[in-house]
Amino acid sequence: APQESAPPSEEPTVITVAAAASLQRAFGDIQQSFEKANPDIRIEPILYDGSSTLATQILEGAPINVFASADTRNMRSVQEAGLTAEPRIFATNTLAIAVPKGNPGHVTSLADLANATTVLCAPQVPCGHAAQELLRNASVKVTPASMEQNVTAVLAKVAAGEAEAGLVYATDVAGDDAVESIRPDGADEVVNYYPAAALTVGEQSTQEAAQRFVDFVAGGPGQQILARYGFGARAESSEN
Amino acid sequence: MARVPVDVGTRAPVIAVLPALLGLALLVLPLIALVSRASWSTLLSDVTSKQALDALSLSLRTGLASTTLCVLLGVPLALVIARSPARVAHLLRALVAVPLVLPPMVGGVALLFLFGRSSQVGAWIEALWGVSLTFSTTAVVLAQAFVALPFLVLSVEGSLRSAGAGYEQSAATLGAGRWMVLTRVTLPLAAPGLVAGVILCFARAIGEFGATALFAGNAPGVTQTMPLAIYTAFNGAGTGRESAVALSLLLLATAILVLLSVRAWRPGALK
Amino acid sequence: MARVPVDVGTRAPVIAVLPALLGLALLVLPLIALVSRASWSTLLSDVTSKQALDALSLSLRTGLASTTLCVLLGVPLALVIARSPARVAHLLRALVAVPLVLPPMVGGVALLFLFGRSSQVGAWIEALWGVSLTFSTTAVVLAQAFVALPFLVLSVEGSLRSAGAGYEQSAATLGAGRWMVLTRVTLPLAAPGLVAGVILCFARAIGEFGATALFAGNAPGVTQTMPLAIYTAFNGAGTGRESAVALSLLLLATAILVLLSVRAWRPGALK
Amino acid sequence: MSPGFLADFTVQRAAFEVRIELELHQGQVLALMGPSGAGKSTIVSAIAGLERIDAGRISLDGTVLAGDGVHLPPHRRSIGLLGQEPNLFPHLDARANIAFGARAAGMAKAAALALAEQWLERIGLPGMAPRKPAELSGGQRQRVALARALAAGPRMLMVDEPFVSLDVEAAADMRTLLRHELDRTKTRTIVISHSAVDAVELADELIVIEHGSVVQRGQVRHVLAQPQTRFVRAVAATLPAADDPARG
Amino acid sequence: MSPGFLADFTVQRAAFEVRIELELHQGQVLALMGPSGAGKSTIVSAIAGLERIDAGRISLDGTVLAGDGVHLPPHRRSIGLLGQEPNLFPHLDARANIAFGARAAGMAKAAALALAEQWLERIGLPGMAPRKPAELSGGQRQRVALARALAAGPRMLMVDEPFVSLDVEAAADMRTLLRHELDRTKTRTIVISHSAVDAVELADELIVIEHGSVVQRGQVRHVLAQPQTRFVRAVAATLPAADDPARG
Ligand SMILES: Nc1ncnc2c1ncn2[C@@H]1O[C@H](COP(=O)(O)OP(=O)(O)OP(=O)(O)O)[C@@H](O)[C@H]1O
Ligand SMILES: Nc1ncnc2c1ncn2[C@@H]1O[C@H](COP(=O)(O)OP(=O)(O)OP(=O)(O)O)[C@@H](O)[C@H]1O
Ligand SMILES: [Mg+2]
Ligand SMILES: [Mg+2]
Repeated sequence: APQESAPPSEEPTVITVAAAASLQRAFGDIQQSFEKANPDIRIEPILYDGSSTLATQILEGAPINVFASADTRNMRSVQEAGLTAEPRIFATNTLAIAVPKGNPGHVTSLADLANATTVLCAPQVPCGHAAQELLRNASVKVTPASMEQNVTAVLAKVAAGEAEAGLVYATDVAGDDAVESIRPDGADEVVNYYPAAALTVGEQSTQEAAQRFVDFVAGGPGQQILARYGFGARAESSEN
Repeated sequence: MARVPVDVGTRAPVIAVLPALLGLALLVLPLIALVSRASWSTLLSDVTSKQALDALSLSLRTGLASTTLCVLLGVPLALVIARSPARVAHLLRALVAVPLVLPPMVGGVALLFLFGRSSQVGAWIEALWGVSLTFSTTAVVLAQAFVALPFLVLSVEGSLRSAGAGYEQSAATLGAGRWMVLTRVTLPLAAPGLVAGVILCFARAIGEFGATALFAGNAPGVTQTMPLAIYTAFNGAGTGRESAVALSLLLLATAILVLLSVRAWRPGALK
Repeated sequence: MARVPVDVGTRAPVIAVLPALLGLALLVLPLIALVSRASWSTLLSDVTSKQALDALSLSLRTGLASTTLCVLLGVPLALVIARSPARVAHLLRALVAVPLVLPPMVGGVALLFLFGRSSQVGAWIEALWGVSLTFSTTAVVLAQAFVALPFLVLSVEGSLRSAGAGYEQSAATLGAGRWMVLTRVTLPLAAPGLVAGVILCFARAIGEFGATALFAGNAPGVTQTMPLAIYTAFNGAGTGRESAVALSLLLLATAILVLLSVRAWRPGALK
Repeated sequence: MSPGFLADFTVQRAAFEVRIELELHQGQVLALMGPSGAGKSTIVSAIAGLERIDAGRISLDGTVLAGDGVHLPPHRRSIGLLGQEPNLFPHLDARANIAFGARAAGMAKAAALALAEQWLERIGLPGMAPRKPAELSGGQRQRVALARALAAGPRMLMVDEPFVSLDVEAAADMRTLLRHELDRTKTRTIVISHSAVDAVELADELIVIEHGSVVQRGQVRHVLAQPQTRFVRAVAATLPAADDPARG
Repeated sequence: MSPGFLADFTVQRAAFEVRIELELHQGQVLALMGPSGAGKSTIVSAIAGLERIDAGRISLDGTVLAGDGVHLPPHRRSIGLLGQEPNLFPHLDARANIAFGARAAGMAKAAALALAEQWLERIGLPGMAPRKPAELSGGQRQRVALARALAAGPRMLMVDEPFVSLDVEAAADMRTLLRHELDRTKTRTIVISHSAVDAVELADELIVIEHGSVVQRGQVRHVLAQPQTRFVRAVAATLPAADDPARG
């Protein structure tokens, strides 16, 4: 991105970022290093929520400059409304099996999920969609005890020991002391893509600052931080 | 015991009309906005899908069950509070109101902590009945009762307090014991508040989402009530948003029908 | 006007005690379970973090503002309903109760549809005041008022209905106009119901999550109230769950303090 | 001079109908008597505006209060009514109850409360100012209610059994007080009472209602001296032997 | 034979104190008179158990009802009280109001309602069975309340100004009815009234209270014939010239 920063004496350009809840910890670090690298831009604040909540808010005029979604479908609905510049895929995520501490259900592979009390995300929501695909690929048939609407609900049940296993994103289990994670075979084939885009609203300078943030996230420094939190590298894949 | 007048001439002051209209607008306009965004082409198929109808029927059944539970536990609780010494009543009332403040999601976590497998209570229940409450329809009912009970208790307690002590005294001097005073005098006199409390309770129960989602999960046909179905649809992005609106309208229409059919919920139904 | 007795001997029947205890247990035990799972080592830092305190102060401020708004709009609305002909009142009451049924998240979507960029109303407001309501502290207040108003209206309406028509008639024959009857007779007599309604309303407002999240967003210091902060912490997985519990306890403790400090909310405060 | 107050109306309540025609000059006091359930309270409720009339008309000083499609609300009639149930405001103390009417008429708070204190003295209850109605005896409440009605200074006054729950002495005192006030203010008044003594001591004219209709009317002593129905005979019989009440 | 009912107690209410000592044999009727605010209603409230006593003791047929650390709730005393405010249940019709006591005593519904119908006839209100209290006149309500108290068949009865709001004829009828019932059932009774006629016609003994203390007591006619205070003199003066009431 071109470095045409304004004189430092002037007020920094303020941008607002809306990011999927699963990016919360990684984006905390990214914000710091981005602001250090770009003193003329201030991020205030980063809003975290479910991607579809954020998409709805953007469609209704939320004053947001960057949208980082956890799935491509929500990004597309904003894009189709003509509100974004070209999105960039900046991270990937794969699924992991979460089990309670001590693994009481002795789950070691996808096949074990069929016999354990398992919770999945509902097939309508991104993590559920991916879970279905992963299980289909492995030809495992699971009757989930519950199809939660989000990762948080899955993790809460696993952490409380109510479920013996759940399928969530690898990044969700990283750093959670209450659960252990197992990397299932075939996880790499079911990849979730995280797109980010600058929104084409507000002044030109703001839009440019937003684009610089997107580029930062998708570029080297951002990638390093994301990797620390378990995200996969940006794969130049066709989104679907 | 004042005679019911044909017209007391004490209508609401004109000055009340404007804010009243504003208040009504605040409640009704968003609903109209919601209806206006419905996608009529897919509405019918959305609301008649098996999942929608399953969820609606589950909502009505669990709503009814939890309301019944709330009445069975809440009316006695309201009674005990209403008849306690002032300080005790004050404390009890604050305790009862607290779950209101809790975001329902946290309420769900609390229920999970209480009844979950990792808790003593959960272990007892599993030992006694051999089942776990979580992921069951019972859990839905419990979650709804947890969030709805305060509404019932507080509004019933209010009307029990104002329902004339004079009549209860007269009943007692006529030889009526506590049970008869309660059932033949106190409760009938408090009926308007009771009905209002039951309505609030039922409405809150079938609108309940957060606690159910955490504590009971989201299994279609078993624990997926309407609000969970709506939320799941909403999170589905794309067309999901439209079917979420469609499901909401179905819930609203059902609620209006249920509310309008409660004939007892009318002024002067008793007095 | 019956004399307030030292002891009427009409305490609650013994048979009420067991269900009352069960009811209380259903409300209180989950809270205890929540407290017992708190991680005491991090509790202090969690509840004293700038984000937590900002959220708490925002919650209290918006809760107060929305409760005030609800009183200003809701009391007149309750009055108009209480004084309407039976059929009109019945319909109005059902309308007022409907938002109760709506999962708050859908309420938030409805508010967005009403005030958002894509709506006519939103455009007018932007043209008039040059600002958008959405995603501001004002939006938080509106969302809270939307979900809390029905509680206020319905419980106040109930107590207005039962607050003796006889006294209002006497006041009128003494020459008091509608306004004086309202402020000096009707409202004071309905005070217990009013106070209860305000409490329900405030509690519901500061516990509000879904509608706020959608309509107002989750900006720390601007729209991130306690429930949103709790939700955000909770979504953070890992240690987030502990700080979510810590924040919940902070909210609970604050609520208990506020509720206990409402002195007027006592039996016989007026009668 | 016109009579000022004219009423000629019918009130229908389910199967019960009451019909009356009466007029009141400035300063005139009318007694209304009749067996229990005859329709007395219904008549004064209708005149006060607490109840709609079904036919006829009520007017005061040329203004139509009810009838001809008009139904003026009670507070715009300026007709005071001490009802059969005194309905003291339970949340106000005795003094504030008495001051209520004066406050409604726009009197400043301090003045209204001072006035109320005077009334408390006149009804024999000095020092009871801060008592709530629930802290008064039945007779004390009745007296406060009477004072409240008088202190409001209405254009016309109606009292429905104003001396119930009072012992003989207190009843006599209150009768004297009322008589005195009416003489002073020349307020048109309707007194409902079951006591012939009240009628004789207070009223100029007596109307007797039975089953919703007027059965006898005229000068009080004249009516009681020539009773036409069993009821009037029974009432007349209760007067002390010497039917020679000291008036004024 | 023991007197059966014995009371000797004090009730304190803020600055007001009432103290009384009385006993009642089976079938005895006691009249309680006194100026407004003397403490009459307080006494019967305390005996009924609506109010705690501060010292002394109340006992009936050997059972302590109050005092000695005991405070039996009203419904376990079986002492009926028709209070100064009749407090008819507003949600029940006239018949159900009257049937209430019998139902409380365990009578079957149909029988209790049939009994109530009889009572409605006896109080001159046949056909009013389905009326709610709000649809009755003041005097009609008072009669229903009296019937309700009598129909409950208590071991002992107390009536606080039972004939207010009644015209002379109805009052006489109700007095006769009450006298007749008391003669038939031999119920111990306390009658509070401001009317000397009530005392003479109903009671055996008269106690006069002033300012919370007994000032005179004895046979009704004896007390009225030899008044010791101004109040008693005033009461005695209201008796018809021929102080020769037909008893029974
Ligand atoms: N809602 C009603 N439906 C039918 N009849 C009614 C209704 N309300 C009152 N009545 C009848 O109207 C009649 C007149 O009642 P009103 O109160 O005017 O009597 P009153 O002359 O004041 O009697 P009292 O001396 O007992 O107070 C009564 O017979 C009463 O039963
Ligand atoms: N809460 C209270 N505090 C102080 N004094 C009270 C309270 N309640 C009642 N009193 C006083 O107690 C006295 C006795 O009241 P009570 O009702 O027994 O009188 P009563 O003899 O029945 O009079 P009445 O004939 O007017 O009904 C009255 O002077 C009254 O003012
Ligand atoms: Mg009457
Ligand atoms: Mg008394």
